[in-house]
Amino acid sequence: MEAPRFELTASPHIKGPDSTPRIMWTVVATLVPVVGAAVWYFGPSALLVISASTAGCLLTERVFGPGGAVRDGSAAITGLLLGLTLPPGLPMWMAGLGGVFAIGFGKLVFGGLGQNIFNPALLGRAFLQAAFPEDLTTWPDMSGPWSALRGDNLALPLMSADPVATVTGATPLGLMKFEGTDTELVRLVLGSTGGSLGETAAVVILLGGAYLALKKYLDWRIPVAIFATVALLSALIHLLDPSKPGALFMLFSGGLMLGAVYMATDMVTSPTTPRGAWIFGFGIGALVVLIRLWGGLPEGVMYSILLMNALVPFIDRATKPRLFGTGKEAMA
Amino acid sequence: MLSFFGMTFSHGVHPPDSKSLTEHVAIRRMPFPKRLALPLRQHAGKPARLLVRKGDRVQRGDMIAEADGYVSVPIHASAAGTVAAIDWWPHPDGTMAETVILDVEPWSPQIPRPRLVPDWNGLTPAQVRKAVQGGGVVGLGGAAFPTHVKLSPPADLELEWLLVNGAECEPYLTTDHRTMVEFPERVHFGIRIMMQCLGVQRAVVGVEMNKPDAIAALERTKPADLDVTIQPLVVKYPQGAEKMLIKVVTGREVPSGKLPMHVGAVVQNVGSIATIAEIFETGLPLIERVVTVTGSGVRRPSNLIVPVGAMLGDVLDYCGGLTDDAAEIVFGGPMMGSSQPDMRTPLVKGTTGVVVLTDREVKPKTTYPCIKCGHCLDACPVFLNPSRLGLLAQAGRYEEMRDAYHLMDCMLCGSCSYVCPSNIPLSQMFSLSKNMLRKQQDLVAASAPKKDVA
Amino acid sequence: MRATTPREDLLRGIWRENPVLVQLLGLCPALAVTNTVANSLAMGIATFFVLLGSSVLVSSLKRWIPKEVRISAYILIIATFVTIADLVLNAVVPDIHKALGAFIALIVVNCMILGRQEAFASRRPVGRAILDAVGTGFGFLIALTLMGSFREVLGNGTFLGVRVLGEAFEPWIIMILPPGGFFTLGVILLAFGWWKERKVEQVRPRRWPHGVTTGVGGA
Amino acid sequence: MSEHKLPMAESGAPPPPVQVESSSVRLVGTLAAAGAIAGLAIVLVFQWARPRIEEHQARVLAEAVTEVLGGPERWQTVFLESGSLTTAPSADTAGLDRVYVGYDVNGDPVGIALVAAEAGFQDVIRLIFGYDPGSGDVLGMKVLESKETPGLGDKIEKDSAFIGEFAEVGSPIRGVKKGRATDAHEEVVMITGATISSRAVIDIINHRLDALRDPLGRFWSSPRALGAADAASPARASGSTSTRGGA
Repeated sequence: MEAPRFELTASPHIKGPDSTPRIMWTVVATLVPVVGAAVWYFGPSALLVISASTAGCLLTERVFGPGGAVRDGSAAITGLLLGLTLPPGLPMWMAGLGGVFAIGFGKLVFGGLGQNIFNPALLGRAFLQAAFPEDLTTWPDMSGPWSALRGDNLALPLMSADPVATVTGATPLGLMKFEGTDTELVRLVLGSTGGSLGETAAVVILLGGAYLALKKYLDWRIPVAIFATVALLSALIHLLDPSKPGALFMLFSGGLMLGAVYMATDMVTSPTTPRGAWIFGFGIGALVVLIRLWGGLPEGVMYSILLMNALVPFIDRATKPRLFGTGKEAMA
Repeated sequence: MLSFFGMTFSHGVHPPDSKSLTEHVAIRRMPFPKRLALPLRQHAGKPARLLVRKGDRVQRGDMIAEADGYVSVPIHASAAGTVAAIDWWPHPDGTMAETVILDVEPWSPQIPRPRLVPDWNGLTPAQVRKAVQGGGVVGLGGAAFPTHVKLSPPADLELEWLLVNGAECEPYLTTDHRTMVEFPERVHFGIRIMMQCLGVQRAVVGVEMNKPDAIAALERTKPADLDVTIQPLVVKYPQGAEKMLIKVVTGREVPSGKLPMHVGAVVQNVGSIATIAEIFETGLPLIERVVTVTGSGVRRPSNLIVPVGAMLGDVLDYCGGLTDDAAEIVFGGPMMGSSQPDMRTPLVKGTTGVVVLTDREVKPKTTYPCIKCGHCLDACPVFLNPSRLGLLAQAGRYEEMRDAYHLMDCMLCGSCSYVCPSNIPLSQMFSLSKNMLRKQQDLVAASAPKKDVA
Repeated sequence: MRATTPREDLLRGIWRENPVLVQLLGLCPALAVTNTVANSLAMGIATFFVLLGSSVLVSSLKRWIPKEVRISAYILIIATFVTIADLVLNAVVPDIHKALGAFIALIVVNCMILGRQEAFASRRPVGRAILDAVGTGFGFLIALTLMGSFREVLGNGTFLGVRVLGEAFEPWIIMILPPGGFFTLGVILLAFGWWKERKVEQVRPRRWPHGVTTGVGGA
Repeated sequence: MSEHKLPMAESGAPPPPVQVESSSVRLVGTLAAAGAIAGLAIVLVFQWARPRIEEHQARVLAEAVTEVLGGPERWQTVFLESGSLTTAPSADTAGLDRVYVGYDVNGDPVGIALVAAEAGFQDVIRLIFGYDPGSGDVLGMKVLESKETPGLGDKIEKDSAFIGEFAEVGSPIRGVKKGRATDAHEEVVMITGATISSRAVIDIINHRLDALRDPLGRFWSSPRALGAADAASPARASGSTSTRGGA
C-alpha cells in the first residue's frame, strides 16, 4: 500500500465554526468601542493606560507563556479589561506592571489558559489596588480640555506620580458613600462622570455584551442574574430606607456594567452549568449590594467577582445537569 | 423544548447538512466489481461462523457463514463467484478481520437460486424473527445491531410504538432519504410486517424536515388501514439517535441504562424496514444496500445500490474517482463515522455512506486548552458535562468519569467535539475511556474465581 | 541515621536544607513578620536564640528526659526560651516587639524548632547539636532577611529604614501587606525551582491519554 | 543555663542507655521539676525586664501627652469617677477612665489630653488629643495605634500636614475635602484617597468630646485652684508614674 495519503482522525470529522481564538478575538473586537468610549470621555490618557496594560499582558504571555499563546487572544482581552478598570490618571508603568501580574500570577502560575481560578484582569487590578492604593483611588476631574492628560501618566517607571499633575474629582459611588450626594441618572447612563476608564460607557458595554450573548460567546444568564439581583435588592433596600440609593443608580454607577458583562462572564472562571450561572450571578449581585451599601469601600464589583470565582468549582459540582433518562422525566 | 415548526429534543448541534450533493440523485445500481471482500464480522455481536472453503463456488445469495448464537446473523454471498481466499483483510473498524475474498464470476447473469418467498401474513412473530435473522438483517443506520433481537421483547414488556427512524441526521447522507422517496410502498410494507410481528397498534415515521419529498412520498402511499403517522422533525443532530427520537415522538426519556423497550417503543431504521420488506417480497437476504458516496472530494456524488463487500476503491472509481484535494475518506456520516486509509476496505452491511472530505473541510489540528465555555454542555443530548469529563480523561480518572459523571451514558454522538472551540477530541477521549473501563472490568472478571459454567 | 561530619551539620541548615526555602518549615513567621528588614532580623535572631538554647538543653539533658514525655519536655524548654526572648525584646526593642506581636509567642509552635529537637538534638552530642542549631537558625535568619529585604525595599523603598531607592520611588504597598509575603515567598521559591530545573532541562510535551490522535503543532 | 539544677541526676541512678519503662511518678516528677526550673528562669528575666517595659510605656504616654498639649511644663492624671473629674479618686483606679491635664510654668492649666479609640477602616484606631475646654479648641492629635492601610490610611499617623490640621482647631471638627476648604476655624482638610480613615479620626475626637463635654467643662471652671494645689507635687515624674496603663 502506498504511504497513507489520507487523514486518519477520530469522529466527528467535521467541526463547528467556533474556535477559541475566534471567540477571544471577537471579545476583543467588542471591547474596541468600549476603549473608544473611554478615549472619548477621558482623552489620550485612556489610550496610554490601556495600551500599557495590554502591552504588559501580551509581553508576559509572549515571554513566559507557551509558544504562540499570544495569538489565541486571551492575553489581549485581559490587557484591555485590566486597562478599563484603571483610573485614567494612572502612571503607565503601573498599568504595565498590573498586566504583567495579571498574566504571570493570574494565569500562567495556574498553568495557563483555562486553568486559572480567578479572572486575571481583576487579579491584576486587585494587585494594583493593594500595591498602589492611592494612585488607584485618585479619580481625575472630568473638566478641562479633552486633549490634556488626566494625571501623571508618563511618570518614570517605579517613580511616584506627581500629585500636582492630578486634579482630583470624585466618582458617583464615592459621592454617594462619603458625601451622600446623588448623581443624575442621565449622566450615569451617558458616562459623563468620573471613574475608571471602562466604568462610564454603560450603553456601549451593553451593546457589546448583547452581541456576544447572541453569538453565545458569553452566558447571558450571568449578567442578567447580576443585574436582576442588584436591581431588586437595592430597590427593596431603597424602599425600606430611602437614604440608600435606588436601583438605577446602583446599576449604572461604578464598574457594575463592565464587571457583569465582561468580567463575570469570563468563560474560564465562571460556572459551565446553566443553574450554576444563575447562582454565580446572584452571588455577585448580592455581594456588590452588600459591599457598596455597608462595606468600607465605595465599590465592590471587583471583590464580589473574585470571591465568587473562588466558589465556581463548588457551584459546578453542585449543579451537575440532570442526566438524560433520570429524574422525573424518565419513565421506568 | 418544542419548536414552532416541528418536534425536537433539547441540546444537540446544527452542523450544515451538506445533503444537496446527492439528495436529488436517484439511486443507481453499481455494477459488480471483480472482487468482493466479505468480513465475517459485519454486525454487533458474535461473528458469523464460516461455511465455505477456498475454491468453493457460490451463487449470489448463498449463505457463506452462519449465525453463531442468538446475537449473530449469517453472511451471504453478494455475488456469484469463487472463494479466492479466506484471509485477514482491512476492516472498516480499523482492524484486520477474517474475511472471505470472493472472485466475482465474470459475465455471470447473477441470478440467485430460486427460493421460497414466505407469505408474511401466515407467520407467527417467531417465524418472522427467524426469517429476519436468516436474511442476515442488521440495523442499517450504522450500528449494525441484529434486527431480530430488537423484535424479541421480553414477555413482561408491553410495546406501544413502532418508531421508524427516517431522521438521517448525519450530514451528507441521503440513503434513507432516497429510499423513502423511491420506495415508499416498500417502507410501508415493512412497517406492516413489523407491526404485526410486534403486536403494536401505532407506528410513527420520524423524518427531518429537510426531506419534504420523503415526507410527501410516505404520506401519499400511507395505507388506510394502519395507524401510521409521518412525523416531521426539526433538523438537528443527533435527531436520529434512538433515545432522542423516542423522546421527541413519545415525550418519554429512556431511563439511563435501559432499552427503548422499557418505555414501550421499538426503533427501526428505514433502511432495515425496507430490507425486511424485500425479504418478504423476493426472498433475497441482505446482500446489497443503498450507500451514499458523496463529499466535495468525490467527482460524481451518487446514491448507489452496492453489493455488500464491494471495496472502497471500486466504489470510488465508479463514482468518477477522487478530486485532487481529497483529504479524508469517512465510512458513515462525518459525525460518527470512521476514517479509512485503505482502498481495499470493503463496504459492509452497516456502511451508510462514503464521505470524502477535502483539505479545506478537514477539521483543524491545533488544539487549545479547555476554556470551560460550556458549549459542550449545551450540545450534549444526554446532558453530560463533557468539559469536566474531558479533564478527567486527560488525568486518567476513568472511574470518576463513570461513577460521578455518567460516562457510560455517553453515546459518542460527537456533538461535544463538534462544538468545542478548542478542538479537544472529547468524543474520542470518551470512547477510549470507555474502552479502558471495559478492559479493567474484564481484568477484574478474569481474576475473579471462575464460577461453574453449566 | 547516616553519619555526618560536623561541617555538614553546620552547613546543612544554611543552604541545602534551608528550613524556609527548601523544607518549607516555619512559614508562618516567614510570611507574617518579614515586612521590614528590622522585623525579619529580630524574628530571626529570636528564633535563632530559642533554637540554640533549646538544642543545647535538649541535647545535654537527653539522658534524663523520659521517652514518653519527651515532646512535652521539649515544648516546655522551648516555651521557656520563647518567653525569655519575648520579655527581652519587649524590654530592649519595644517597637519591634510591638510589630512582631503574637508571632514571638508563636515561635513555640514553630515546627522547625521542635523538629530539630526531635530529629537531631535529642540524639546527638551537645557540640553537634550546637552546630546544627547554629546552621539551621542561621538559615532561617537568612531566609527571613532575604524576604524582609525584598519586601521592605519594594514596599517602602527603604532598607533597615534607610531610603535606598530615591525619594520619588513609588512604594508597592502590597509588599508590606500579608499578600506581599506570599508573593515574595512564591517568587523566591519560583526562582529556586527554576534554578534547580535548569539543570535537568526536559521537554515534557502536553499529552492526551494514550491513543488519542490529534494533529501535531498544537498549542 | 540551668541544667545543673535539674534534679534527675540525684533522684535516680545514672539511667541506663536503653530506657525500658519509666514509672509515672518519674514522668510527672521530671516534668514538674523542669517546669519549676523553667518558671524560675522566667521569673528572673521578668524581674529584670519589667521596669524597663513599664518605663518605656510611661515614656510613650508622656511623649504623647506632651506632644498634643504643646509641651506643658508638667502634667497630671485626672480620673473620671461617677460623672466628674477628680484628682483624688477612691482607692481602686484600675477601671477608671482618665484624662491628663497639662500645666504651664506658672501652674496654669493649658489643656487636657484625652485618649480615645474607635473603629477605623481596618481596625480600631487609638489616638490621643489635646483639648482646651476654655476655648473649645483641639490642640493637637497623635495616633497611638492603628492598622490602617499602609500608604493610604496610615497617613493619619504619618502625614504631617494632616496631623498639623489638628493644632488649634475648633470643635466639633468638620472634615472637608481638599479644595473645598473655607477658612472656618473648625475645618480639617482630609487626606485625599483616605477619606474613611481621616473621617474616623475626626469622628473619634468629636465623639469623645461629646461624651465628656460636661465633666470637662465643670472641671475646667475650677482647675486653677487644683493647679495651684498641685504645683507642690513633683512634676513630670509623678505624672508619669501615676499614669501607668493609660486609658
